[in-house]
Amino acid sequence: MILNQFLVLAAILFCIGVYGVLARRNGVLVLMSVELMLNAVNINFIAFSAYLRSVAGDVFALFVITIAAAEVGVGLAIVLLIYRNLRSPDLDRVEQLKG
Amino acid sequence: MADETPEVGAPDAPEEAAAEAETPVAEAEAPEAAVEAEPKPAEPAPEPEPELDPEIEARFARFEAGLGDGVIDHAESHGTLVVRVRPDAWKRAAEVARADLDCDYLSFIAGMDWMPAPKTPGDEGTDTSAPVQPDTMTFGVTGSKGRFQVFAHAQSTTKHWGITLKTDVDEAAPAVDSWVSVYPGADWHERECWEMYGIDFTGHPKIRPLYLPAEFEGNPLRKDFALIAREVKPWPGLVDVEPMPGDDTPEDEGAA
Amino acid sequence: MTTTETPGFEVDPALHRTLENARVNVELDNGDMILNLGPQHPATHGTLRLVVRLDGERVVAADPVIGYMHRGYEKLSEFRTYPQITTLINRIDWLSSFANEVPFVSGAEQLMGVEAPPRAQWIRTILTELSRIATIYLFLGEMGLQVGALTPAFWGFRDRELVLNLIEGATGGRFHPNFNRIGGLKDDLPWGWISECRATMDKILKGCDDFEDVLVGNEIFEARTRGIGIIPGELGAAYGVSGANLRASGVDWDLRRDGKPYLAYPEIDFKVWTHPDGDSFARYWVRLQETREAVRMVIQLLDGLPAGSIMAKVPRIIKVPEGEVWVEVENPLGQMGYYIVSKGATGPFRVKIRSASFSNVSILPWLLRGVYVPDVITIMGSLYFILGDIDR
Amino acid sequence: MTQYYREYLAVAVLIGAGIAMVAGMLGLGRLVRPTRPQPQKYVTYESGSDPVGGWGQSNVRYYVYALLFVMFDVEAVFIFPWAVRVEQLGVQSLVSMIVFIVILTLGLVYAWRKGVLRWA
Amino acid sequence: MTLALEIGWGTTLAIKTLIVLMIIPLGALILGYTFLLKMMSHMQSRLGPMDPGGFHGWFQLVGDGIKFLQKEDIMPDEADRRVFALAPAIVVISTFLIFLVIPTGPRLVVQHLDVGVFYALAVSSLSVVGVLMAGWASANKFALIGALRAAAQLIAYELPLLLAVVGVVIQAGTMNLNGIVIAQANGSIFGMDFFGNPFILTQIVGFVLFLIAAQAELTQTPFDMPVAESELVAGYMVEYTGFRFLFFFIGEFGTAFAFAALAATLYLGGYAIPGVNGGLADLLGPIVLFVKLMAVAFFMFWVRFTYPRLREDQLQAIAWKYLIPIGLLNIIATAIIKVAVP
Amino acid sequence: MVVQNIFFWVLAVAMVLAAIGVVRSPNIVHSALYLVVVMAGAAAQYILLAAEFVAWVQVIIYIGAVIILFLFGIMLTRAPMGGDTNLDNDQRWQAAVVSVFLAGVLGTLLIQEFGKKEIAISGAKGEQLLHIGKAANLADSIFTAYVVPFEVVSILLLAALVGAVVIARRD
Amino acid sequence: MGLVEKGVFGKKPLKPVTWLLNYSRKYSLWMFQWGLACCAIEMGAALASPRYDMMRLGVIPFPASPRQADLVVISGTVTDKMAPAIRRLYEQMPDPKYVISMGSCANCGGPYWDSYSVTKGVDQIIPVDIYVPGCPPRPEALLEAIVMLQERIQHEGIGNDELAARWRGEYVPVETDRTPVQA
Repeated sequence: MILNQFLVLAAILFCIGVYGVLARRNGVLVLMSVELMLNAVNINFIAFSAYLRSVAGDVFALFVITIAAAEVGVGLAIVLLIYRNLRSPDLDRVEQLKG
Repeated sequence: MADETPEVGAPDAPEEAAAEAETPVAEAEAPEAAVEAEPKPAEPAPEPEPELDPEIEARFARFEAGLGDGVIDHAESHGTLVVRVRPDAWKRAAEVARADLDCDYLSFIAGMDWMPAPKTPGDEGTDTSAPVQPDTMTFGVTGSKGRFQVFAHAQSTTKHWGITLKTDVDEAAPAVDSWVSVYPGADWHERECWEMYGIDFTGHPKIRPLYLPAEFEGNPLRKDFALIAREVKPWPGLVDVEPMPGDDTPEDEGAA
Repeated sequence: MTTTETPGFEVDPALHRTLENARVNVELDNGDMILNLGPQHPATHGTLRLVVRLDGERVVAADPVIGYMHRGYEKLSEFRTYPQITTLINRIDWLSSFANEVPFVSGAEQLMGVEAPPRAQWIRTILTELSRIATIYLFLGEMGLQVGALTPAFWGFRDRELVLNLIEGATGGRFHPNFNRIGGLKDDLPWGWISECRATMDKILKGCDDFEDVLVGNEIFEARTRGIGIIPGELGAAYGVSGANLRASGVDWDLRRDGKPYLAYPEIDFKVWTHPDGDSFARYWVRLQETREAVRMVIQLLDGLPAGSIMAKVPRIIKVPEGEVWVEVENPLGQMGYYIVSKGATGPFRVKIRSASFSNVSILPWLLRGVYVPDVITIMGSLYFILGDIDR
Repeated sequence: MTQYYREYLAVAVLIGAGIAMVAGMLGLGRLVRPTRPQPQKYVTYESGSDPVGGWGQSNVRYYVYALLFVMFDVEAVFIFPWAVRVEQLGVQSLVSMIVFIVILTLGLVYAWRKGVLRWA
Repeated sequence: MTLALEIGWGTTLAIKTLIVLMIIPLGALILGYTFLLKMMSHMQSRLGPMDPGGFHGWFQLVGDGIKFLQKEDIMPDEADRRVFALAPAIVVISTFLIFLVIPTGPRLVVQHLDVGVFYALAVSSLSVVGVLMAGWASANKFALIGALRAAAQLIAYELPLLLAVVGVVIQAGTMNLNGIVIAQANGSIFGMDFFGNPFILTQIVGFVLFLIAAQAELTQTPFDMPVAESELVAGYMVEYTGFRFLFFFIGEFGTAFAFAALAATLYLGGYAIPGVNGGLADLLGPIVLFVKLMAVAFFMFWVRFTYPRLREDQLQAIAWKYLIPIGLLNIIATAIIKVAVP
Repeated sequence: MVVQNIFFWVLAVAMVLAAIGVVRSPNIVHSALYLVVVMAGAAAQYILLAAEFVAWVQVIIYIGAVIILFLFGIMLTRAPMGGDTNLDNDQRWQAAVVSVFLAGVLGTLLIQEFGKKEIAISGAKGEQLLHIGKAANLADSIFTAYVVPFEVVSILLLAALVGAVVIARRD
Repeated sequence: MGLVEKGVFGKKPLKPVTWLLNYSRKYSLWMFQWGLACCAIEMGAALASPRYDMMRLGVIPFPASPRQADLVVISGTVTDKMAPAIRRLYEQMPDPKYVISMGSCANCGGPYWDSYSVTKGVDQIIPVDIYVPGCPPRPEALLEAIVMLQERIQHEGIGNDELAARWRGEYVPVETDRTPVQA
């Protein structure tokens, strides 16, 4: 297996995640796209960890998973708050909250 | 609304005629029973003022003190105080019963149709199993002004007594006041009464069918509501109209 | 869908948790979920339908839809003779058939001025109490099933069978005895019945102890029933809730003791159990005690059973004189009453049947507001209704 | 290393076998079972009543539970490798783990005090 | 591994896979028949199935299986067809995967994974997704409420399960299930080592936690709110017919079998019995494990048929207010003892 | 190493397709389920790279917890059966252009930089790699070199928990 | 696609398979928990009371939803209000499915033969396999009905052609030990 297999896969996933973040309107879906991106990052960590024979990548993948979990928790709570106030999970309508 | 009591109950002439035509048959059915179980003459009006139990009389006095001129008549029937009140005092009667008589418990509210039941029409195979009721309109204890009445029973869980209240309902536009604000439990009883007799209860939160499907037509407990099954297949009816599978009639072969 | 409000009726909200909860805070207002429980649903004991509007797991409003078992008793009674009607009314509250017959027959007797001989009255009392045991015993087990305990329900059926044997032995009918006659009973008790009855009563007492061990003493059962479905006494009475349901709310009222004297009840000694709480647990507890009390009463009745005839002199064809009578008795489920209007014929002119469950269930819209879905089941189980008794 | 891949090949094979079994059983059933469409057979079951709309909704409390779960799941994930090595790593790791647990327990206590764990 | 070496690892794997495929329905069958049908009936002074098959109704559940094969497959119009079809498979496969690591003898195991017990718990948590899928895809309110309850409950009790297991891992110093069994067999308690050290003796708190949490994970009474039939009819399974329903059934009882096996392995010494080593241990291992497993399962089903069920909030409160703090304390105490007492 | 490569490509294709499903599916629940596929695929990739423990952490946290959180969140807000056309905003084309461009840039960079560098998984180097992914090794590393980040993570989790509880709960 | 529809299972070599399929259907009657009236209590007694214990015969009363049921016992009075629900729940059961009409009310209206709200016989709505007379029938009668149904199942063809035929009102002969087909 070559390193680039994993890196390119991660890059593609990351870009799909970027597309999702930009194109999706529903807050939950945006969060899912962010998860895609974080996963791509994790694949990179693990691949480099294997390539470099270093445990640091694995440990940081662990930390990233942890932080992603926290991020989803808070993010979804915010989406729920938006939903509660606007009766819709659409992030585009958050602008209404301004001013 | 005069105080005259209508003499003939049945509104429909044909049905009444059918009823009259039916009478001799019924008479012939149970002549000896009529002789045997006849302790007193068929006096339609019950004695209005028999000697009442003093306790019941006192209870009535308390009630009358509260309701005043709303009371039309009162009587004791087998240990129960029965009071007939004016229709406009119906709701107040409940309030008085609840407040002055401590009747905190609602037993039931029901309707009553004093019209004699029209006999089921028919020819030879007429249903003879149903008991024959008298075909003149008579009213029970404390009487009635017309065909429909609403009566209710409230009780006291502390004093352990009860009172039966009756009121007359106009036949043309049957409606009385709702008791729901006095006894919340009146809700379903009044819905039942509305469904069964078509008597409306003004002030009821939402009156709608209770027992029957929404598409049901008619008011089953009105005396002129005929039971179709009895007309189609009187009792004791033709039990085995359909041939059994084993019968060797050619046209029935193979039909289960 | 509408809920039945209780206009003009104030209850101290601090006293009753259910009322407090009735102010449902809508967490996420994205349209309430409307859920149909029934007509086919394991919790509705047959064919009651409960339309509940849910916010999450909490009931915002509940609307019982009845009538799925409506058979038109009041109309049919106008087309039957008095002895035929006893057959019919057996099936109102199908668990305590014998107890249904008693008030109707005694109403007819009152109108005719006939009185059943003492022995008949005592046997009627015994059989009424036996059907009370048979009815409540099923409840004691079923209640376990409602909160998820499987086994007690089977015990309930098991020991109830013994009581049904007794009823069958005496009347010939296991379920719908149709044993009452106007003026007395069809038959006397069979030989050896009394001793068998005593033996069975011991088993029933033991069964009650088992229920007490398995359910009343169980923490989970208490957690599921204590403070759940509180009926305030006066509100219950205004709704017409009767029987053990009302006594569990602290209303000390039992028609066997407080009503017009009927059967042999004035002559025996019994205690009317009440419980101050008014919650589901109280209803279970009161019924448990009532079963034991019924056993005590049966034993007393067996001890003092008078000798003599079981049938008064009545004409062969029964014609009931003109009149009106209101008879009420304390049935296993509560107050059962008949308002019989006779016009001197072989059948009644009008029979108003006042059945206990009808009124007991009519409080459900009030009771279920603000409770959780699992508590709906507990509350319905603890109210203990029979569909036939609601719908007639 | 080969042994390692074989171990996980077994996992893959088992997943495949599971899928095959499910598919096989359903396929076998398809040979035997009848299909008889009836007008109301495909109506959503709702105790025999007409299904009424407006169903997609649930209680926000579930979300809070799920949130708590995620936090503690993460904790458990760190506890497991530590548990394997606690004997070798000694007191220092023990102390840091206790600090870790206590800090997260503070979160539980906070949620508890906030009444998140109560429904009423 | 003489036999295995002779026929090659590929063949061995195939054989092992087939055995696991058989064990799951078989285990579900055994538990279902012994406990659900017969033990429950006897507890209720009944006999349970007697006629099917002739001898004590042994055929009952086999017949059920064949019957479900013949049942029509109904998918409601409203349902999301793909998700609806996929959900039972996920539940069943998550059950399958648990069996991969359960050792039934020193060499009798599909694979010894280094992460052993962690793996088992991870794959068992997959079934939550299947349950949520089933509940949502059915487009049925009972199913949705049931699924949400089930998911909330499964995740709430997964934590006590994980925490309970940590105690064992600390004591054994490994997550490998075989290593845990060996640690128990070779351990000693208070200097006595003739029957090893089944961790039930030192990890009794963990064992109780594990059993309670397993009971909840299996949605058995008193934690059977999600499938509470007196209110939710059948919970998330309500729209499933025929074999798809049977998959849930197999999943439920198969998981019960797996958890009982896990409990036996983690706390009761697994396949090991004192004084038996080598080839004999491989021979007796499965039987020993089965006996221990049935003992655990008996206990779980005994509770199931006796207790009433808890309400959803009470159930969550028990998990968060009692089980998880106790689990954490148990871990800390175990670790302190482990570090302090060499 | 053919077998590993076959697995890699199968998984990679599945992951990419599923990821596209996540961002394009008209049904939000389907999106979440596609995300499950991506997560599981990533876990399988970790296993290919001998990061055994991280792989199962990925399963237990992502599939067992985060997805559940997502599904709860979806069912709390709205989980319509069938499709919902309103999930996307009107920047789809711009977003597509941006992400394709980004993918091109990243891909070119990676290929130029890393070319065909091999990850050694056989022989002694493989055994070494295997050792790195073990839970015990991770524990050693966390509790010696990374104690501070580890404790910081706990504080972060606490903060997230408190924040989420405050946001999610309405008083 | 089903082999049954093609009549494969009617062939002679497959008799043992057919036998097995019938046998398992016969002894795996999952009964829908659904009681209507008085008879429901007797049905409950037949299921739950140790004296009768219907589970002995392989009748499993677990499913509360029609989707998993094979057998429904219409135990009690069927009212016009209930009739649509009965029809719907019956249709929601997956084939092959069986119906036992228990008690006079379900058979023909029973004591409510003249009522305005009672359906006179559940067979007006759904096809019935076994009628149990009685008001209410004793639990033993229900057990007997189950045994009769099992005999019937053991002797019937696979699939639902027969049920369909019965639904159309045709006479379907099923030969059992005690009910020989009438010529």
